Amino acid sequence: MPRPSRLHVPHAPARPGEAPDFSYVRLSPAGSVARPDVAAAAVDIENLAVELIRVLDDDHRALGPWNPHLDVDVLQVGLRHMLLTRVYDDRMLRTQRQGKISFYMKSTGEEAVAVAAAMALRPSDMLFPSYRQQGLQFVRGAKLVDLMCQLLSNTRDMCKGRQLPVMYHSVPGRLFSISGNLATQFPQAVGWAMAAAIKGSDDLAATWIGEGSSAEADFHHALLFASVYRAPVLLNVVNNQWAISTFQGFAGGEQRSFAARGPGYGIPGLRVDGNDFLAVYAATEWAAERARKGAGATLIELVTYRAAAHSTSDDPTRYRPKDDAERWPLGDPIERLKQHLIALGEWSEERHATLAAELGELVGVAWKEATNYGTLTEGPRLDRDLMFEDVFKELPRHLIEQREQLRRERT
Amino acid sequence: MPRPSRLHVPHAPARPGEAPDFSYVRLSPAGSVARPDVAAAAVDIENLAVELIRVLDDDHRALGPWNPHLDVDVLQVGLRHMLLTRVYDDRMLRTQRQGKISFYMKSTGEEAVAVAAAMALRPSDMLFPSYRQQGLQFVRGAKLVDLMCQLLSNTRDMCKGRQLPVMYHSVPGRLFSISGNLATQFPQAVGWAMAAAIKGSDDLAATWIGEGSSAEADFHHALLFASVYRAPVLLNVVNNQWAISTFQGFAGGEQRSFAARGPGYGIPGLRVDGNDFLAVYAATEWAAERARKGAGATLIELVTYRAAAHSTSDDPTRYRPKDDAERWPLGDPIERLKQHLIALGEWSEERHATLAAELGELVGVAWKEATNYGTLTEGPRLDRDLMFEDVFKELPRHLIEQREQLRRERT
Amino acid sequence: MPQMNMIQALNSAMDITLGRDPAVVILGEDVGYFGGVFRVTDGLQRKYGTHRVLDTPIAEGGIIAASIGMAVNGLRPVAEIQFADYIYPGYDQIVSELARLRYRSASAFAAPVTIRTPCGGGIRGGQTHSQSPEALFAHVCGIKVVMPSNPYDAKGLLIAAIEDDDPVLFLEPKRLYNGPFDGDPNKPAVPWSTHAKGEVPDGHYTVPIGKAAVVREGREVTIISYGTMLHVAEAAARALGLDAEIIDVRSIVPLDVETLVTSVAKTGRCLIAHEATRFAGFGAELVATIQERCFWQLEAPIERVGGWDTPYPHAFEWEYFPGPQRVGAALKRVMEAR
Amino acid sequence: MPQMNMIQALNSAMDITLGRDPAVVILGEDVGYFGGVFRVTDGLQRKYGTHRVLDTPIAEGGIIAASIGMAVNGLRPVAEIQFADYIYPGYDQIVSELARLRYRSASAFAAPVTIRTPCGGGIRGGQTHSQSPEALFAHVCGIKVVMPSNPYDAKGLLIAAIEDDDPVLFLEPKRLYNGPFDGDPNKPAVPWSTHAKGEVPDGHYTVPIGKAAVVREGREVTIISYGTMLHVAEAAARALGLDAEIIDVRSIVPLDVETLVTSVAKTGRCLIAHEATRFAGFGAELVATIQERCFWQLEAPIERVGGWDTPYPHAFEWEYFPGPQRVGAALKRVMEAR
Ligand SMILES: Cc1ncc(C[n+]2csc(CCOP(=O)(O)OP(=O)(O)O)c2C)c(N)n1
Ligand SMILES: Cc1ncc(C[n+]2csc(CCOP(=O)(O)OP(=O)(O)O)c2C)c(N)n1
Ligand SMILES: [Mg+2]
Ligand SMILES: [Mg+2]
Repeated sequence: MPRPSRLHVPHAPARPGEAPDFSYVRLSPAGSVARPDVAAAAVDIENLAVELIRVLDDDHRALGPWNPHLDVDVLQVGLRHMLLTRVYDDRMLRTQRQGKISFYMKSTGEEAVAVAAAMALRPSDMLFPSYRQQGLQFVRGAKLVDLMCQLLSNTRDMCKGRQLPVMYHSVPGRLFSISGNLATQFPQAVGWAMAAAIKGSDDLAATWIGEGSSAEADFHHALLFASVYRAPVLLNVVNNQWAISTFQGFAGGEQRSFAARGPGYGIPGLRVDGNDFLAVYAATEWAAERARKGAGATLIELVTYRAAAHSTSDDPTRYRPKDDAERWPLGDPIERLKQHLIALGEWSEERHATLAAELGELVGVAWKEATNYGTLTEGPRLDRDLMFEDVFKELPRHLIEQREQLRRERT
Repeated sequence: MPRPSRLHVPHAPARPGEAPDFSYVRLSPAGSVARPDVAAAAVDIENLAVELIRVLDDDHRALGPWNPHLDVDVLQVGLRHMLLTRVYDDRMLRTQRQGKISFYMKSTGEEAVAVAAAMALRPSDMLFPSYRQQGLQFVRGAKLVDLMCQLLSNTRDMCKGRQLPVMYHSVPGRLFSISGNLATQFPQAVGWAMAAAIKGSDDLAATWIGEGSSAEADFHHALLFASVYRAPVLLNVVNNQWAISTFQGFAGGEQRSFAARGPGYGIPGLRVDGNDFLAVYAATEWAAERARKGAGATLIELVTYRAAAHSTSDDPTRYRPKDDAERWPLGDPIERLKQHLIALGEWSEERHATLAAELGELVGVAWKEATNYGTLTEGPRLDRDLMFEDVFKELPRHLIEQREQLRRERT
Repeated sequence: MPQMNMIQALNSAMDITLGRDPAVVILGEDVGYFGGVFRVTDGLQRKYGTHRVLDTPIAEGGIIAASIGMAVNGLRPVAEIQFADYIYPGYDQIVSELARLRYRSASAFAAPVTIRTPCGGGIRGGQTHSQSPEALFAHVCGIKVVMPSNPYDAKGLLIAAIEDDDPVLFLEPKRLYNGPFDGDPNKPAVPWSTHAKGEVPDGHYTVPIGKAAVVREGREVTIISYGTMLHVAEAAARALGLDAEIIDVRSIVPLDVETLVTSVAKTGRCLIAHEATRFAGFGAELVATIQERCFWQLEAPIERVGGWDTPYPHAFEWEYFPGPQRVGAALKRVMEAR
Repeated sequence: MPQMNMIQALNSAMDITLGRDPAVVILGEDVGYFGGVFRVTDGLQRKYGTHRVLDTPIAEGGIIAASIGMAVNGLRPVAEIQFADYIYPGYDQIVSELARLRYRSASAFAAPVTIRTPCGGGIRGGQTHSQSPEALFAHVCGIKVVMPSNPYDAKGLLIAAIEDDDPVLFLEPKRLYNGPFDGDPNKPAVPWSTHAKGEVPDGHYTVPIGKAAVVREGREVTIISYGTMLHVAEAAARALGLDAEIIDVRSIVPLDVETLVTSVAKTGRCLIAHEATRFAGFGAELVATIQERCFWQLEAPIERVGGWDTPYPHAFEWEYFPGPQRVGAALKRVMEAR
């Protein structure tokens, strides 16, 4: 008789029909984690990869050494960007359900991860996102219409119809082209940062990866090259607990935090409350200062929760409890910043509702405009000749011939 | 004017013409490192990745909790295997210089890494070596003639002429086929160990990689899969300071030890004096017991020095001081075990010389026999039809046709 | 006989091999609890447990490497790569290790790993969910490569692949998962239940690797294709009223040269169609082989139809896809040439 | 004019571009202090410093990825992969990223990276130091692929590659590093100083990517080849006393179809030779293209010569290598067929 398997197989804490269980998430009280000097040696601050950097407490106060002490107007801008992200996500999901776009991916519950980080960086810093940081786009001044035209693959699509929805880019916004291949951007960002260092510039690169994607080889290459050359780069792991249906335990999160990978390479790892706008801002600021000082890279794990489906092709009720998101112990990033501002006396439910309505209006108007430039099914379409461009800088002869062949095909 | 580069570029401690400098090697006194329970949690024993596990001290005594307390005859067997490895290496290098074989790679200075580890494991454990652990072959009972026939690509070559010299394998010896592609064996060993666990067997896998090769993606995959499934596997990084001309700093060794990568994945990392037979034995034994208990993998860094050239294609005097090897602070593994046995009163210079002569004789006799089966240039040659076999289990039609074509070509 | 779509047929193949041979294990991203993003492994973990149907980290290179190690230790891993477009992180382990292990060790070691992966376009997947990379593996010695075009072959070939002692790359044309497809995206979807090859035995059977299928006999022209394009080419020939001999390659490596050559020697005309990018695609090998062996019988240049030499663009899916118009035009050329 | 072997010519190309353009950086395993295992980057670190000629970790995937990032930030990285056999860990970054970045971003971003790597056999390197993987890149849209056959072209093409705004895979036939090679390993080595193309200008010049070279004009048969095999095929034709037109492809992507077709249309006979494994090799594309365009002029089947469909075995190097006998036999076949 065969002996029973001794393999250890991680399992999700709760599956459909079971009660959500977040006892596995290690929390630290807000304000409790020390903030070391930005030039501290990685070995001396390994605790930061275990504890959880938090600023906002349950009473909506900002506490402790990581409090970035931001001006109220900065907080309000942050709130606005996060709310816009959410309104945009919700609306774009609906357009997908209506068959107007082919596919969509929301970032619901993770808005602080992108917005706070982008606000803590300089406009000249280069960002290498994954597909779930649309908040970066708004901070970097993207126009709603431009983003929507990308989703629509229409005549104004910045990608000329080549990419799936949400795979944006922006040259003036210094946002690198998003790839459908997971993790590839991580070591590219390190290369960019190496070049910045070679050029003697103060710019740094920041990049984001999902916790699931951190299993890819690229993650290792990024940490290694960043370590060897002390590249000025911020390596962000967005631990939203899920990779499609796969729990983070399968990415190695069961044994140690993702931040804990850093110290093994001599890179500090910060474990940060990703739903705490102030904590994300502060951690990013710390790491950016460290990088600009020449002390090299930081690995930042943002502990958050993917509150929505993976994408419009996904149905999370098949693999996790329906009410999982509501029970997430770190709450909702927008709600938390909102309450903090209210506690400061600088915001109110009314102002919030007004802002939400205003943003909804903005999104609606932009959508109207965007659809004028064509949708998947209607209206003006991109010139199909464009299909052959940009394979190379100049059109080689065989692609000219194929373009001609296609023209003949369709006439 | 362009600003000066801010890139950090590691540099070797000493180059040709400079005095060797090993001040960067962190040492611990023999016997000074605590030996935790094999079931200890990885987080509680992170010190083992920083300190250096050593048993033999400068006076050739075995000290401290890691002393494996081996019987004298075991020590003598170990010494014999190590000495055989060295004699074999020296002799095979000469045959290459004489043009009898096309290529060779010595393991001089690293004999303990292979021999002690293999002796601490069970014969049913599966080994996935790199090209520089020939000591494993001897412990696992390989015949000299068989190894030599592989080097010669002759009519008795176990690889039927397909592989470069030193890329051995052994089914009865449970030694996996060595690959010319660096690092690939590392995650394969983890897969083997996963299968052992699935089958409920007590066997484990052990694998070796150079510190330079640990930069490859496979290293990360191995650690990750080993962590997620708690696979019974020993992951050995042989840090011999050099990867051809490249100093270990370029593999990330400047910031942290290679053992330190383990804890980030929840895997204990042991930093071990690789030239100390007893320390290597003890560390392997500890990790094997841990794995068999179901507590998962261990990452073991063997701190050693590549005393010879990278391969017969290499000339190390072009990139490091001529006398580097002699100044290596951890000495020579054979000399140290020999002196330990002498200190125990169980060995002498005379017995050593006799043994060396005996082994030289053995190697000489085996070489004579092996060359009877053909060399690169002379004597019986492998049937060229063999070239087409083993691409697939059965010869497909197109390869039958190509075999026929070759037969016509040469007649 | 039961009706199955291709997803069900593949699922049945794995169910049967898991049931018959305790050495079979399934692994891949989302294949376990969830049953795969295309539901191909649905229910298997529930039936065979978490230790035989394993979710994995998102690391295609690690998945292939672990599969090799498992196979060396006596298991028969069936690894899923979620999309063929994501197989490249595992390319080194496939090309340098999986395909050459038997050779380099003179059969002392071998790794009977099956790699399943959905390929091809037509589902609005854009440049990273639509690729057909068969040519990038056909050139590699030591791994078999197959692609079924219907549920019956899918099940029989997958069982054959899992039972094969050599590694097999098993490409699943995802556009065909739920039904055959004639290349016109505007027509309503057709289910496999309407197709003869949607009848699939419940039990164990194999379709041999290395044998092409003559799907239709004919005298005027030989059409050689595989996967989704087989159906498109069939429809195009029908629309032109040609008496075409239609061959489903099925097995790319090893290639059943004899069946191809016998047919072209008979018809004297040949069209080759695949969805992959044309330049240096597998069609080139088919053309080269046939012109070598049928040169004197050929009455017209062999026509080769494929995707354009560009990535697969999201907005121009149907302009990129070698649909009935492109195939039809090429068929006309090959028939008219003289 | 100075005499250079191919190593010196390549070194000179990098020296010149490093000197002219501060954006050029060299990176790779052992390329810095040591100057590369084949000495191709010898002296460059000493001249340009450790920040422009960088040793790297042994991680081909990381090297390519870092190069992409550097290029996006305005540098022009020239990455060395120590052997073409070791390029596969970087395959995903090349295929999915480097080759498609410009396309997916509609030219908003591009990465002008040059990847140099020695390829081919004939130096007793066995299965892991002998491969010719050009076909595995030719099928990928968005990266140029070139292979020089002599020092003059090597330098001119490498400068062109580094200055090109598209990524270029630059394959260096290592058997030719020190001299031309007619395929007979028993003859004494011949240095480049005896060859006209061993004369290499000291300064800056380019050989355009995308242009084949007619190395010899002739009327009886067209021989199409590249890299090491060009010299072997030339020797074989000479030995048979054929008036062959010999074409050095040089640029695999983009391919100079016109030069090939013009020649075959003239001669009516064609032989294609490369060192890579034959099945689904780049030769197949050459055959397919030529039969499509020259069908009516062809007087015999196009012959295709390559390595066998096996890995490159250490002990059978010269049985594997498509040497003068294999090429000669094929030449006879193509001349005798009628
Ligand atoms: C190389 C590669 N493998 C697989 C996929 C398919 N895939 C797309 S998203 C995803 C899950 C990613 O999870 P995570 O990294 O945690 O990011 P999240 O979606 O949670 O933001 C997978 C497996 C892919 N896009 N690329
Ligand atoms: C994938 C791959 N890349 C590059 C090489 C070339 N190469 C062979 S050995 C070597 C150095 C390896 O150094 P290390 O891992 O430290 O092992 P050591 O030789 O010191 O034992 C290199 C770069 C290779 N064989 N495989
Ligand atoms: Mg996630
Ligand atoms: Mg080393």
